[in-house]
This record gives sequence, C-alpha cells and structure tokens, in this order.
Amino acid sequence: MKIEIQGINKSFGAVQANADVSVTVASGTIHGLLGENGAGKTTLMRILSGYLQADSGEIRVDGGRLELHSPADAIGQGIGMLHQDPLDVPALSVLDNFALGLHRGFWQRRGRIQRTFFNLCRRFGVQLQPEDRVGNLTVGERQQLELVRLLALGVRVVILDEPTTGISEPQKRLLFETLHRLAEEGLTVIFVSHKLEDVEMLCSVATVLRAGQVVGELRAPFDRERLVEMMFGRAVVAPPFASRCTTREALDIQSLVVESSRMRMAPASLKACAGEVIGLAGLEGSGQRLFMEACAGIRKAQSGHLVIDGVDLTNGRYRDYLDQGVAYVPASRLEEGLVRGLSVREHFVLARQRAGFLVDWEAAEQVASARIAEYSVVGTTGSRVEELSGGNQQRALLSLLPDSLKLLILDHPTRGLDLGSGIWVWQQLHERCLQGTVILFASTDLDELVDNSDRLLVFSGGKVSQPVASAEMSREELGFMIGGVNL
Amino acid sequence: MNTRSAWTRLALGVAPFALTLATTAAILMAMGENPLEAYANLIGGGFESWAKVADVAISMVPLMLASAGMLITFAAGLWNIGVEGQMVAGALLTTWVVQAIEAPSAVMLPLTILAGLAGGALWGVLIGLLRTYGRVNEIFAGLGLNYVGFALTNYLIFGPWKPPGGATMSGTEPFPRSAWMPLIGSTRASWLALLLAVVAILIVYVILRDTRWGLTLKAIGLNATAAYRMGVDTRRHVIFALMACGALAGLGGSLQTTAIYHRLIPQITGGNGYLAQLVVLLSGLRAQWVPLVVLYFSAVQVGSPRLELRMLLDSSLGGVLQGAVVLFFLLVNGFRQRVGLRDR
Amino acid sequence: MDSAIIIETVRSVVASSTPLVFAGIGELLTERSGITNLSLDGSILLAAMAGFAMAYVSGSLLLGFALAMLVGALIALVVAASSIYLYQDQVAVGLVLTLLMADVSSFVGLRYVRLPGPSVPSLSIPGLSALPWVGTALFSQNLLVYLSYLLVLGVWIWLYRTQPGLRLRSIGERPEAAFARGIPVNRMRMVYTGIGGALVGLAGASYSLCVKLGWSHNHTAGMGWIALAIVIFGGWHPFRVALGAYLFGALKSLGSLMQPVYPSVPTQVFQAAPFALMIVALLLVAGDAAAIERRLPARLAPLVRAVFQHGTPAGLGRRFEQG
Amino acid sequence: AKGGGAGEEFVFGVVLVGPYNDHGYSEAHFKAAEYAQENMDNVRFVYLDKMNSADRPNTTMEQVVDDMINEGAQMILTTSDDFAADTDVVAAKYPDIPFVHFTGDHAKTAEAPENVANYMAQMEYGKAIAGCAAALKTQTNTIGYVGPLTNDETRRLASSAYLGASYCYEKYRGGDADDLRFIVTWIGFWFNIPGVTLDPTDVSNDLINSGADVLISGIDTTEAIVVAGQRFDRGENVWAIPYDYEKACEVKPEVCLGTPYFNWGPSYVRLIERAMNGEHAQTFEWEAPGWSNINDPDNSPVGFVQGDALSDDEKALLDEYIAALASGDAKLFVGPLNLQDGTEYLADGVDATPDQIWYLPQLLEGMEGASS
Ligand SMILES: Nc1ncnc2c1ncn2[C@@H]1O[C@H](COP(=O)(O)OP(=O)(O)OP(=O)(O)O)[C@@H](O)[C@H]1O
Ligand SMILES: Nc1ncnc2c1ncn2[C@@H]1O[C@H](COP(=O)(O)OP(=O)(O)OP(=O)(O)O)[C@@H](O)[C@H]1O
Ligand SMILES: [Mg+2]
Ligand SMILES: [Mg+2]
Repeated sequence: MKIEIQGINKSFGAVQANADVSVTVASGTIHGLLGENGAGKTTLMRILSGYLQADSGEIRVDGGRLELHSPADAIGQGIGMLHQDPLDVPALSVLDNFALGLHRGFWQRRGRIQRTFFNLCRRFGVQLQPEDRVGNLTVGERQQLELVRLLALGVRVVILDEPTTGISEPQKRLLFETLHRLAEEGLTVIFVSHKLEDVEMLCSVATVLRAGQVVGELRAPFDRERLVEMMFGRAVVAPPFASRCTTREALDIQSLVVESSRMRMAPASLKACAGEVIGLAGLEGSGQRLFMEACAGIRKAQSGHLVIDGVDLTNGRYRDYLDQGVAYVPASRLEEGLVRGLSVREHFVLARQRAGFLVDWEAAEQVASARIAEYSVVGTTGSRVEELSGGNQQRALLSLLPDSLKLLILDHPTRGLDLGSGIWVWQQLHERCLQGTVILFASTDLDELVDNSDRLLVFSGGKVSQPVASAEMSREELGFMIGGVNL
Repeated sequence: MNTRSAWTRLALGVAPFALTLATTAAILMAMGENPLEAYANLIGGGFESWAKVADVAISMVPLMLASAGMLITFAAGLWNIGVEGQMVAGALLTTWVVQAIEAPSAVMLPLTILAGLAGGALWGVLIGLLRTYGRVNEIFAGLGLNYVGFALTNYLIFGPWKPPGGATMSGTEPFPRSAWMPLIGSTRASWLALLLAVVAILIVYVILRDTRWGLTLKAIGLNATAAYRMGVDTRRHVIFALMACGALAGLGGSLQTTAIYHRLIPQITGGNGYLAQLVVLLSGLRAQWVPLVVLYFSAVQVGSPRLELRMLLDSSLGGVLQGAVVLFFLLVNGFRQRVGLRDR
Repeated sequence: MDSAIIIETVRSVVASSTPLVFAGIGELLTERSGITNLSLDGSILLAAMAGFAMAYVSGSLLLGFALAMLVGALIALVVAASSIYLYQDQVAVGLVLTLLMADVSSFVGLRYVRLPGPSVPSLSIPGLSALPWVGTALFSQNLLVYLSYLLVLGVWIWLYRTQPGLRLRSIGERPEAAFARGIPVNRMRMVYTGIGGALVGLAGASYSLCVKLGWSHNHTAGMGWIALAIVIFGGWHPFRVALGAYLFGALKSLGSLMQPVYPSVPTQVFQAAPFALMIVALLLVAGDAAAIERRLPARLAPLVRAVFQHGTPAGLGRRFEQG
Repeated sequence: AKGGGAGEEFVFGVVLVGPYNDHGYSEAHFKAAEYAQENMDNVRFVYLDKMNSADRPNTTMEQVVDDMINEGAQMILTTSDDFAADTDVVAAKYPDIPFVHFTGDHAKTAEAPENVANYMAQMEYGKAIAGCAAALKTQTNTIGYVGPLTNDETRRLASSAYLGASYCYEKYRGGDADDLRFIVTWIGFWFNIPGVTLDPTDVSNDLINSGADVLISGIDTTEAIVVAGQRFDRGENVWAIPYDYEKACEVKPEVCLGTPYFNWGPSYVRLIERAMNGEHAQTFEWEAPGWSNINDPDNSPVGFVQGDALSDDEKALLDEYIAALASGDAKLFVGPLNLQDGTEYLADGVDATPDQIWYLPQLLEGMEGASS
C-alpha cells in the first residue's frame, strides 16, 4: 500500500508537534523516520495509526482518502503500529493478548486462536509460550508478540516506533530479518529510530523531522554526516571516552544476593575505584535493576555486603545511603523520580532542604534558578515538572542531585534522549567522576555501554559475569554474553 | 465561554448552591410543600436569636477540627474515612481522664485537651500502621475501626462506665463542672472551644502552605515513590499525617464531651467525621475556605429541627442540602475544567 | 449443634448474603473496567427504598426491581461520567454520593417506613432440593438466590471464556493497550459501570423485597462498604467474591448465635465483629502472594495462589484520555 | 398538627426516639399524642421524632426543647428511657415547664428536678400474656426473645415473658417448665442501628434456625414478625408476638399470636390535664392494666390484642390466664425464683417488692442469654 501523508498539523496546547508534515511512503518499502527528541515522530505515527486525530491535513492510501477516528479504523484499513513502549496488557497471558481485538465473535475459541498463533510464530521464528504472563516477558519478546498480533490482523502497513531500544542483538537481527521478509511480501514498513546504523541496515528511504517539520528525505546508501546535520541542524560528535579512574578503592560489593518475587540473583561481586564508570549490560529484566536497587538501598539484599568508602551500608536504612552520598536516578522519570504536580522549585526544597521547620522559599529559588541555568533546563523554577519535555525532565532530575556523591546509580540515563542530549548528559556524568564519584549505570544500548564505561558487568537471566574491561570487549562478544553464552 | 472573567467565575461559584436549591425545591414541590417557607424556616432556625447563633458557633467546633485534620491527610493523598473513630478515641480518653482525676478546671481542662489530642493521635497511628505495614487501604481500615470505636463506646457506657442508676443509651454520668469548657455568657457556646478550633485551622493553613512537612506530605500524596527516592521516609510521614489528623479530630471528639454534651454518649462524634469529608471537598482542599463551609453546614444542622416542628419535614432534608451542594460543586468544577480545556 | 440447625443456618446465610453477592459482582464488573464506584452504601439504600416503594405502590415485584436497578445504574453512571467526562476524582464523587443518597433515601422514603409489602416467594427446585445436606441449604431457596448462582457463574464465563470478557479485563488493566486494539475504552467503562450499578440496585431491592422486608431509615447501611471490601477480599474473581459474601454472612450469624452461648462476653463484641473481621480479612489478602508462595512447599502453591493472589486491575481508578 | 388558633390553646411537645411511623414504640406514643389532641379541647401537640444520636447526630435535647418552647409548647413529654439524663438537664433550665419522662425513675429517686414526673405502665403483665401465648403455641418447646439493650427494664420484661410462658406451659399444657427453652438475644439498642447493633432480622432468623418457633419481640420495631411471616410463607410453622403498638399484628396476621401494647392515650390526657390545672408534681407512676378490660382504649394503659394465629381453644386459655392475673390468682414475681447465676432472688412463697421487680439485676434462672 502506498501512503501519502499530506499537510498534517497537530498541536498540544502551545506546542506544535507536527507542522504541515507531508511524507510519501511507497508500497513494499521500509521507510525510515528520523529526528531528535520531540521532533514529532511519534505524534505523526499516532495520527497515522488512528490513535490521535490531526488538527488538519489528510492521509491517502493508494490514492483514496482515509478517515481515521480510532485505532480500530486504522486496523480496519490495514495499518498497525508497534508502540515505543509495548502497548499490551501485562496482566494477561500471551494468548489473551494475542486474541484481544483479533476476533469479533462472542466465544473465545482458544483452539482456533492457538493454531493461528503457532502458525505465525513458526513462520517468523518466534518462540513464545501461550500461557506465559506477558508481564514476565522481556521487552523484545513483547515486541515480537505485538508484531505477530499485527500480522494476524492482516495489516498491510506496519509502523515501528523505536523498536530496538530494549532488545538484544540476536533479537534485533531476528526482527530485521522479519521486516525484510515482510517488505518482500509487499508490506509497507515505517521505522522510527534515533539509531543511524539501524536505519542504514534496514531502510531504503529516510525522512528527517525537526521541530515538527520535514527537513528532507534521503535514499540509501545514506550519508551519515548529512543525516546528523539534518536532524540537529549541526554536526554532533561525542568526545572520546577518557577514564577518570583513580587507584583508591571506593566501592566493594561482596557476593551480593538480591531477590524479588520474580527472580533470585546469583551472587555478584565488584570492586570499583573512585571515579570509575561501570556499565551494567543485559536485556531488561535480567537482574540489573534488582542489583542497582540493592546498591541504592531501596531493596534489601538477601546476603552479601556493600561497602562504600569503607562504610558497610549493607541493608541499612535508605536514609543512611543518602547521607553516605549514594544517589539513584530511575529510568521512569515521572513515575519514580519526579513528583507530577510539584514545581521545579518545590523539588529543590524536597531534595535539598533538610533542616528547619518552615520552607526557605528564597534559598530554594536561588538554588533552583542557578541549577536549571547550569543544566540548561528549558523552563522556569515555577514550571511543574510534567510540563517539561522528556529531555528536560532528565536534565532537571540530574540537576537535583547533590553536588558531591560517592556512588551515582543510573538506570538508562539516556533512554529516549536524542544523540545531542545524550552526549551532553554523559559529559556531565564524566565530570562527576573527576570528583571521585563511582558511576553504575544500566543500559541496553551496546554503544552507550562500550563508549562510556571503564568496565562492564553482564547480566543474563539473574546471572552476573565477572567485571570485564569494556575496551577489550567486541560488540559481538558482548551480544553473546547478554544472550547467556560464556557467562 | 471565557472562564477567567469575574462574572463567569462568580456564576460558577454560585452554581452549586443554586442547583441544590433548585433540586430540593423541585422535590419539595413534588411533595406538596412550599420550598420558600422551608428555606425561611431553616435560616430562621439557625439565626433567629443570639442563642441560636451561639448554637451554630459551638456546633462548628468539632466539624472545624475534624476538617482541619482531614486537610492534612488529604494533602498526603489519603482518604481518611477513619476520622469518626479518631474522634471517638479522643472522646474516650477524655472521659477516662475526667473519671479518673479530680481537679479544678485550670488543671482539668488542659488535661482533657491533651487526652483528646492523644486519643485521636493513637487511633490515627493505628490506621497508619494498618495502611503502611498491613497494606490495608485506609478507607477500609478507617471505616472498620470506626465501628470498633462505636462498639467500644457502647461497651464502656454499658459496662465499666455505666452511671450508678444503671446503664442507658443516654451515656455516662454528666461530667463535673470542672470538666466543662467555659461558656460565653448564658449561651451554650464555649469561647475556649471556639478558640481551639480557630487556632487549629490557622496551624493547618500554615503547615500546608509554608512548612517543609506540608510540602513533604504533598509530595507523598502526588507521588510516594518519587518522594521516597528523594529521601522522604514515606511510611513514617503517612503515619504522622494520620496521627496529626487524629489529634485534631480527637480534640473535636473531646470537645463534644467537654463543651457540648458534658458526658460521653454512644454516638459521640455526631457524624462530624463523615461531614468533614464533605466540608473539605467543598472547600476545594483549602484551609481558608473551611470556616465558611462549616458555617453553612452547621447552620443547616441547627436550623433543621425547626423546619421539622413547623412543616413536619424529615430531618434528612438537612443532609440532602449538605450533600447535594458538594456533589454539584464537583460537577460544576468538572464542567468548568471541560469548558476551560476546550478554550485552549 | 445438630445437623438440622447447621443446615438451616447455612440456608439462612446463603439467603441473607445474596444481596451482597449481587452488589459484589456488580462492583466487580465496574472495577474490572477500571472505575471505582464507591457510592455503594448510598446506592443500595436508595435502591432498597425505591424498589420497595415501587413494589408497594404498584404491587408488582418486577417493577420494584426494575426501578431499583435503574436507580443503581444512574448513580453509578454519575460516578463514571464525572470521572470520564468531567475530570473529577472517582473516590470523591463516590463518597459524596454515599452520604447524599443515604439522606435522600430517608427523605423520600419517609412514607414507606415499616409498611408490609410484597416479597419474593421461595421455590424449592424439584430434584435438587431433595439432595442430602446441600439440597435444603442451597436449593430450597427463593428465586433471587438461584439468580445469584447464575449470575456468578455467568460472570465467570463472561470474563474468562468470551471475547467481550477479555476486552473487559483489558480495559481495566491497560486502557491504552485496549484502545490501541480498537476498543472504545470510555464507552465500555460507562456500559460496565451502568451494568454494575444496576446489579448494586438489584442488591438494594433484594434487601427490601426479600431479605430484610420493607423499608426503614438506614435500612441497609454498612452493607455497601462490606460489599466493597468483599470485592478486594475476593481478588476481583467472581467465585471468590461470592465466597467472601457467604463468609461474611456466616460471621454475622455467628454473632447472634454465639451471644446466648457465651453470656459473659459483652454483646458489643459480637456487634462490631463483622467490621473488625473485615479489616482482618483484608490484612490476610494483603500479603505478597509470590513471596509467601516461595517460602512454602510447592504442593501448597495453588492453595496460596487461590487465597492470596489479588489481581487488582492495574488501571483501576485511573482516568483514560482518549486521543 | 399544623397551624391552629390562638387563645387559650395548650401546646405540648413530644420527643420520640424512633420514627413516628415505626409500627412500634414510637408510633404508640405518637398515636397517644393524637388521642390527647382529639379528646381534649384546645390542645395541640408538636413533636420531633428519631431523636437518637444515630439518626440525628449533633442535635441535643436542649436544642429540641428550646425549639419546642419557641413554638409555644407549655409541657414536654420525653418518651424514651434514653432521655432520662437529658430531661433532667433541660428541665432544670425550664423550671416552670412541666416535664414527663416516660419509663424512667429519676422522679422516684429524686435525681430529677422538681418539675419532672415519671410515668410507666406495668407492661410486665402484657409480656406475661405474650409469654403465655407463646407457650400455648410452641411445638418445639423453644421460644426466642429478641431483646433490645440490657437494662433493668428490659431484663424485667424479658423475665416477665418467661414467667408467663413457664406458668402456662405447666398449667395448660401439662409440661415441665424445665423442658421449655427460652432464648434471649440482645441486639444492643431499642432498634436496629447498622454496624452498631446486631441486625434484628438476622437475630430473628437465627433464633428460628436454633429451633425457636415462636418469636417474642422486645424491640421497638417489627422485624420479628416480618421474619416469622417470611418463614411462614416458606411453609414453616413459626409464629411471632410483636410489641408496643396495638396494630402491629397487621404486618402479618397469619403468624401473629397477639401483641402486648402500650395505650398511652388516657395517661397523656390525665397528665396534660393535671399540668393545665397547674397541679403538675414530681410523681412516679407505674400504672397497672385496667383489669376490667385491658383493651379498653379509654382506660387501660397496657393491653393485649389476641392474634389471628391463635386457635379458639388457645384464645380461651389465654383469657383464663388474663383473668387469673386480674384476680391475683396467678402471680408473676413470686418465689421460689433464682437469678440466672443461681443466687436466690425470691424465697419460696415470697412476693417481690415493686423495687425488686423494677430493678431486676439479672435474667432469671432457666432463661438462656446474657444478663448484661
Ligand atoms: N499528549 C501530549 N500532550 C502534550 N504534548 C505532547 C503530547 N504528546 C507529544 N507532545 C509534545 O509534542 C512534541 C512532539 O512529541 P513526539 O512524541 O511526537 O516526539 P518524538 O519525535 O517521538 O520524540 P522522541 O524521540 O523523544 O520519542 C514534543 O514537544 C512533546 O512534548
Ligand atoms: N513508597 C516507597 N517507595 C519505594 N520504596 C519504599 C517505599 N516505601 C518503602 N520503601 C522501601 O522499599 C523496600 C521494600 O519495601 P517492603 O515493604 O517490601 O519492605 P521490607 O523490606 O519488607 O520492610 P518491612 O520489614 O518494613 O516490611 C523497603 O526497603 C522499604 O523501606
Ligand atoms: Mg517518540
Ligand atoms: Mg514488607
């Protein structure tokens, strides 16, 4: 199917997310859509998939005009979307998720549904157990399920919004193979991404959006520099990684065992020196999060020890960790990091004023305005945090951190950030290493891991590797370890 | 519609009351009664004499205290249905003090106040523990404990605390005069009780506006996880919030015994714990509006017996007038938001 | 106690718990769709009053039940609509309605206090009622009781064996996902809240026309809260909700049966027991099912899961803004 | 009761504990007030019902009486045991207004101010007749008594019913009173307050489930006969005896063995006349039934309506018992009687003094149920 997007406009309040956007996608191609954070990619795709309504503009499919009022309409027209975060129902089983919205009939005919499911899985080499709870699957598996589901619906156009942020190399390869096959079968694929190499591997055409507008379209083979310039309006280069590691031992983790209701981790040990950056590699849900939470004092360890600068903090109160200079920056900023409804200024009071009965509003205002200037947060001290854009929320969260820290733990510090913002964040973090802060961070992005850390711990299904120097790791090797080989 | 113009705002502010009057008038007319006569009786019953004004004033006290307390738990995002039980606990501990100690007013009254604060606070802590460590939703923990509180009261009135003449539902023996809150002239209103209520509202106003604790509670109410990550001991503060609310509500319960009934009676709370919920919602969770709202509630309450004596209308009409305003207030608010959103 | 007393008591418990089954299942449907209708206590009161008044005036039980269900549905729809379309807090609106409807029922129902009116006849099921033990206890009942059996079974089938049921589960768990799959989330929420409310209304009329005949002030007060607690206790599962309702009925009966047996225990203990036990029940199910399961022998796993697992719908009480 | 002319009109105020239309205790008082208004010239009443802290939180007796006096009331009748303490307080505030508190004894003990009188009818006999009717009917030899709260009055009345039942069971059915079970379950208040009292509907059902086939109601409202009627409709052989209000049998005549009731009207007239004449005094009256005809509406303060469910033979026996009570051949509180804990209450052949009856400390031996 050929898709013509013509003159789409969409505003959220004062923000114009899409301004007169026109894109044409040829039938049977894999079409890339690129742009920095907030460029309007997701918005455009949500409009195309019926999830949002455009303020003006129109969509034509094979020349005919489409009226989309809901996702149901889009699916009816053969357009399906794989959302940035898997949009499925974690509490239900794989089969229930697969069946949801698939049939119009009254009875749930499990036998028939299961047959369809297995057929599709076999065709695309997907391995999923129908009775598993979706909430227990990895992000990659959930994406596979969604894709299989869309195919079962018989869609002719598949939209994928940043599908590679949470999946492993092998899973990514499997996904790309599948997409190529689909394109060969005549399906139209629209692929939204920040990752240039993914676009290079996959797409024949790429459209670049900036600030809601189309800035241009390129065809394969792509010119990388040109793409970056189109996305950011300038060239963006990351400075090479320079280790700030000292010889002083600042962190000593001995056979730490953590468990949650889902998994029990094998013992993990790690000694790190002041200023060292340790990357935690692994698929999501492999135990990095438990490990980080235990290190941050949010979760109790079953056994083992955690010593920071000679102080044994194992299973102490969370407050003791904070006082000792441990900080944790969660991945879901608005859920765990910031308080929706409170202003930036109020956040500074909460995070930094420890003494006194009355609030010292003046002091808070001073600190807040100085810090948000320093961190170039677009917004005022009075802005409520949910009014900030994702990238700015991340900046605000970092600006709230105390000035001197012994251990800084970050979960996906650049998730969802564009190239430019990501580089900026890492500059800030590496500067902290100069003061001797140990940084632990988890990421699913192999490049980010290898490019920014001294050593890596690889997590796979609750098992943890010995620390390995990242300079000595090839991406290939790392990919295998993440997959559970050689661990 | 422009929601920012002064006229629109006034209209939207008055609308809940207008809608309430209109609906109740419709019901009354359907029953063959004259609504104007009813409203006149209600207002007359509440304000016709200084004695009546004093009645209204004193009946505001426990409701103000319960509402003040509930503002604190509301800030922390808690649905504190347990205010009734907290009032009961304050009243029980007060009664115990009055029965256990013989002392002049100057000693006795401060002791009863402390007992009220302490009793309610303990009850609040109990709800807090159930909520934080027992993971029982505070609505059910509070509600269940309300009933336990009433059963405890009945047990005490019919058992250990029964008057010498034998137990009845009319309560314990009247308190000695030394445990009566001082009255204004020959009225039933006590200046000390009123003062305590006003001070409580002021304290809560300041706490929620200008203290770190107020901001902490607000953060917990909006996002407990994030607050915890920023170093707030969320469990402790939830328990504290319930404790502070309990203390104020408990004082309200205590004053029911020392300023109004002068003894312990079975349903000592007078339903003020539930009414406070309505008061706080109608005040838009803002302390400065609470006294005005409480004035409305109390006037309706004091005025309604006359309505019944003159027109034989059931007392529940008062409750309808109170509840309907709050419902319409919420609906009109929603309407305003909806129109406001369309505006943009 | 001899077996006749036990059978008769079980029969009474089942009959007197039937309204709670209706209310609990109604609220289950509502909450499964993501809306908390906290107005139950007031709704049941008003529905009990309206149902009785209508049946009394018209002489028709059917009209009485119909009006009660309408009343329940309308109140529930106010809760749903003020959340979905007016951005108001469901809990706040529900609480206000609880208090308001109690007063409205007293005010409007004044003329119908303590009047003898029609009641639902009892009807033994031939064959089944002759079974030993359960025959009398379960199948020598009235029509409403049989209706409640069918309802529980029907809702279970609906939830776990049909497409619309699957859609219902999904809108309460993850409305965004359901919407993306083409389900009109907010419209379905209105529908299920309405149906749930109608069942709550049915519960009200079951009281006034079957279990506690007639109408008086605050005739059923407190039962709505119990029904809400039972839904949590029942982990949003129809069988467990029904079980919770019967358990509660049994506890209530125990209060009056035990009083003459233990004359030295203050009577107030028995009177407050149902509500104190409500807290205990919630404490019990609040445990972390997975953690408990891991610590116990694997043989017990299914039992633990059956007792402790609570599937709080993840989207419960959360507004969903359709694009 | 609206409007009314001026002149020498005499207005009295009545405070009721339950709804005026409860088909029970409060309605009996309400009817009495109407009786007085009809049978006296230029007399009018105002009333306030549901005066209890569950239905009317935050309204004090003082406020109510203030309002009544504002409305012109010249005399106040407070009709529930619960109002004892409040009546004393308010009466002290209005020393010139005559107060009558029903069922209480503060005038007797002189705890009350001078202007408070007490009045009570000897319902013991009504209850005894009820007990007798129950004993005549029961097939399971088990009688259930739905009690309100526990105090002197309610223990006295439950025990009277037991005494009447034992007497008739032995005398007319030739049984041994020890074989007769008499189970008392207290709900906790005069009527149902959800969450505070036991639910009388449940209590009635559970009594029947425990084997009782006759329920005697001691509470203000009609649940016992309602439940009995419902069980009767299921085909069970159960009966009930409601209380307080003359027409209470109308709820379900098929199961009604009769109603002991209060006929306060004539006493209202007498007390109001006394007050109008300025002769109100601090009296304590505990009036016996008008034995010549206990159902005389203009004379007897206590009556017993025989129910449709009694056979003619049973009615005749019941009449015989009433006659025996009237003549003094059958006595209620006469020894030997023990209290529930086995201590002696009355020695063999000894008649109880009025105070011993009024202040009955426990249920009697042979009754099942809590004494406090
Ligand atoms: N529901 C919404 N309400 C308000 N603003 C929104 C909403 N959705 C998107 N926006 C704003 O619209 C702009 C475009 O957002 P969009 O999600 O389309 O960006 P994107 O290109 O997908 O960015 P990213 O790479 O971060 O995913 C941003 O400024 C964003 O803040
Ligand atoms: N609102 C919150 N957000 C995040 N973490 C919290 C929050 N409240 C408590 N915690 C902490 O999270 C951890 C897990 O909570 P959980 O209730 O399982 O604690 P626990 O280890 O079982 O402690 P306890 O023995 O007190 O129950 C604890 O360390 C607890 O202190
Ligand atoms: Mg996006
Ligand atoms: Mg724990």
